[in-house]
Amino acid sequence: MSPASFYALIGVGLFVIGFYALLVRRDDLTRILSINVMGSGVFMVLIAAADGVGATVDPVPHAMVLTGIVVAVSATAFALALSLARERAQ
Amino acid sequence: MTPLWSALCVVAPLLAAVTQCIKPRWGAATSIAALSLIVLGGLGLASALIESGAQTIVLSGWSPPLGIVWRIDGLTVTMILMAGIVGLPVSVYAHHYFSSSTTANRFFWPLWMLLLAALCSLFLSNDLFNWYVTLELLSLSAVALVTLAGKPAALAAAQRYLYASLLGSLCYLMGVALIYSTYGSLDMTLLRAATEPNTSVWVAIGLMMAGLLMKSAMFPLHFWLPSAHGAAPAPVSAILSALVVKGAFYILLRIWFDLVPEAPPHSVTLLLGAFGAAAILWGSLQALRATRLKMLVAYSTVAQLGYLALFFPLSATGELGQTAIGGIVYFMAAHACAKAAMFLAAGNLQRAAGHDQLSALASTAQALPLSMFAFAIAGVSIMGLPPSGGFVAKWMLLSAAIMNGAWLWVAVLILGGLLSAAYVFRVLALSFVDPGPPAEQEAPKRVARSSEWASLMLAGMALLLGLNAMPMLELMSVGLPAIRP
Amino acid sequence: MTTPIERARHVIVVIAVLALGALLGIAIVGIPVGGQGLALIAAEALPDSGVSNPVTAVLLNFRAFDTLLEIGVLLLTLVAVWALGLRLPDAETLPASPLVNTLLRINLPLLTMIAGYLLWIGATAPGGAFQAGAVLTGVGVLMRLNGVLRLSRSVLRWMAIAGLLMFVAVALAMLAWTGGLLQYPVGSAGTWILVIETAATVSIATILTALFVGQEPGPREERP
Amino acid sequence: MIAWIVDGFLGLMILCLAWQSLAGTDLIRAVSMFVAMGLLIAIVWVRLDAPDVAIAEAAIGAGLTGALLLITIRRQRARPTESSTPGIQNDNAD
Repeated sequence: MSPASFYALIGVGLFVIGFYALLVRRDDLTRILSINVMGSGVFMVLIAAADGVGATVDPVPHAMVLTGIVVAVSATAFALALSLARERAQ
Repeated sequence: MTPLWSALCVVAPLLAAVTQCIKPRWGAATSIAALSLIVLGGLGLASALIESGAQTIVLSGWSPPLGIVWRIDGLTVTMILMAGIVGLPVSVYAHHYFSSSTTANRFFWPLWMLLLAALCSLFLSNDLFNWYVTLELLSLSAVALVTLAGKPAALAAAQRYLYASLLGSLCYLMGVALIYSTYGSLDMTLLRAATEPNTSVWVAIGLMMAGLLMKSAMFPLHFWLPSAHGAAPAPVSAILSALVVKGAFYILLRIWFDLVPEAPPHSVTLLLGAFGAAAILWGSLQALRATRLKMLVAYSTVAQLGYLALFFPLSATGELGQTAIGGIVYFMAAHACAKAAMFLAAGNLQRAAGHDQLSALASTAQALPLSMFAFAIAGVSIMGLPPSGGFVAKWMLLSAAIMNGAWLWVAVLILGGLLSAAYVFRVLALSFVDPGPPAEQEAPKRVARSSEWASLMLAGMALLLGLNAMPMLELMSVGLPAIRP
Repeated sequence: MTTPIERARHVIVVIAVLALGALLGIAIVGIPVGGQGLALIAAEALPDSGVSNPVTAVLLNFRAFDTLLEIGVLLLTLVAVWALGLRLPDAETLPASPLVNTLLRINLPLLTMIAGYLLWIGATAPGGAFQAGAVLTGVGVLMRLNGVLRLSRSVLRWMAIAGLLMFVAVALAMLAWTGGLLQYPVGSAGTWILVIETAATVSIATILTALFVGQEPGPREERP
Repeated sequence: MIAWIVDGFLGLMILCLAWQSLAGTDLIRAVSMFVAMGLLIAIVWVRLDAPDVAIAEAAIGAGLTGALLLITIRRQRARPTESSTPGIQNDNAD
């Protein structure tokens, strides 16, 4: 096993932990955290895919993950503001 | 000209959104201008399509696998035209609907334009990762639009919608990561030639489809839809039910055509079909039980989306598959017009009465004959009666099922039609019951004429789709992908 | 206490999650090793991309349309958060102390310089608009916490849309010039990329800082 | 061999921190664990030859997301005192 596939499996682990927490936890902040953990898992699988065996590294997954990180922080900011708004509306 | 027409569909709403951030007052005008440009672009693409067939447009000058291309075929153009044509009356409607609230009026337009840009990019794109970005843009703007209602119930529904949506996106992205790890490409045309049946590919397709089924609210992953579509402001409900769920389903179709490496196991198509049947029955029953008009229409969406799932078992065989595809695409277009009309009409009733409790709407319904008329015509299409777009679509699905000898699906289709007739008549009956002594009821508030005409226009379009089926079907079938043997 | 039904549900969830994990694990292990992805193709195209950092080349040239939409996602988030109309306490600042002030006075220019450097170096080495924008966001957040950040409403709006507007404008200009959406003319790709990135950096930093602040500045701050 | 020990340690630490951040009820602690996980992930990105992503992860994925989470917790807690202050109402202005 190469380090890349080891980290890909760690990525799967993160995805699964996040998924589990999203299903069983009820409070907003933990759910938002678990979505972020799931995202990190996917990113790890992608970056692992880029680090194959060759001498050159594949930049396309890196760009995809950069995009993904920005999308994730946007979604997180919105989700947090929404949970705050909902709490106050009650 | 094709690059210009297609660029127009994406650039026009983006520029409108940017303008609206600076000049909120120009919201309605710039939106209607952008939508007109999208319709123009769609028509331009349609004529290019009829002249020279399906085409691809290379973005940034780099062809796949490195770059991204737009693929323009009958399916793309139909969907873009659907978005533009449904969007126009909805915008006219929204202009009046939101005019009383400064916050909603300021933020509705840029959110709606960004949603539209996401939708058009999604329909044009042919790239797995680009679809992920469009999906996120689409869902985040859809959720934000739901929050414009401002009530606690709407915020709670929006939150549920957001979590479901993000979970769906992440499942989809995990599938994309697996596909990219295996084949080193994101372009659907290249992947169509490359994918082979193996475990990684099946797991990846399974994840992507699960995520997309969640986003398109396919039973049993529909749990977020009724509350979100029911609690949103009426024009937003129309946008969500008519367009947003179709976005995710469009990608699902593309994956089914291009990524699935061989005819999928019978059990899978049967399971998806069973979900569809369950959605039709359960959604219709909930619509029959609903106490609020908008919830009734929202549950009707759950039921109608079930028909989309019937596509999977019906398209399983070659020649008939083409009939099923045509039927499904037609169904999406007809449902978009009819459902948007219904939500707008329901919004008119809600506005006039100040609530949407079905039990107390009779006098309002009788004061708004135009809206009720629009609801009735849209209902004809939802029920699948001639002469309407819904009829053509269901007829095609039905004939595919009959020729297949799939009597189970025939029964589901017919039963679904009867059930939808039942819940549509629940609403239409409001026009005929005795509203009770007038003294006990508040006089209905006035509703803008243009709002009533907007819903009637959409309903008329659903009808028109039934009268002009042949040219539409011809346009749709240009470059329609074949199902794998 | 948990009811039997809840416990049964929990068991089902655990089984489902473990099954998902196992399937994903099998899928990962089943991926054939030795795949190069697009490494070689990207390396071959790099000299014509206008930059020498391959990641920047992918983000702003090969797959620039992704990035355009991503800037759209950022702008959308800002509009969405403002639309929620949160009313937050005004005084979310750190306690003013000479120490904090000195810290800020020394570090703010430094951070801004780092951001500029990251933006510039992004063409050739790790860095670029997103990293620079993130560092500038740090500047914005620190200034906000210190209570010194006051921007007029209209300036803020222009800064927020600059990135998307520039991206779309360049895309259209390229369509007119080369006939391809976002297709830069041979030779000047590097310049166009830097133009887009500069505007994008401003927008990214503005939007992320504004997301941290969480509410639209009131009209009172319009004339500071 | 040493590389494997480092990899194994990093990977397991990341999983451990993820679990810790999602399992507890103390929100501040959860966020701290999450930020720590983000920083370790940034190290992994460097290890997997992705320095661009590492910078972004440390600054945005860990830093900014952490700051957003913490300020939200603070705003949630500030609520009771704030609603008692006249002038600042919690209603959603339309």
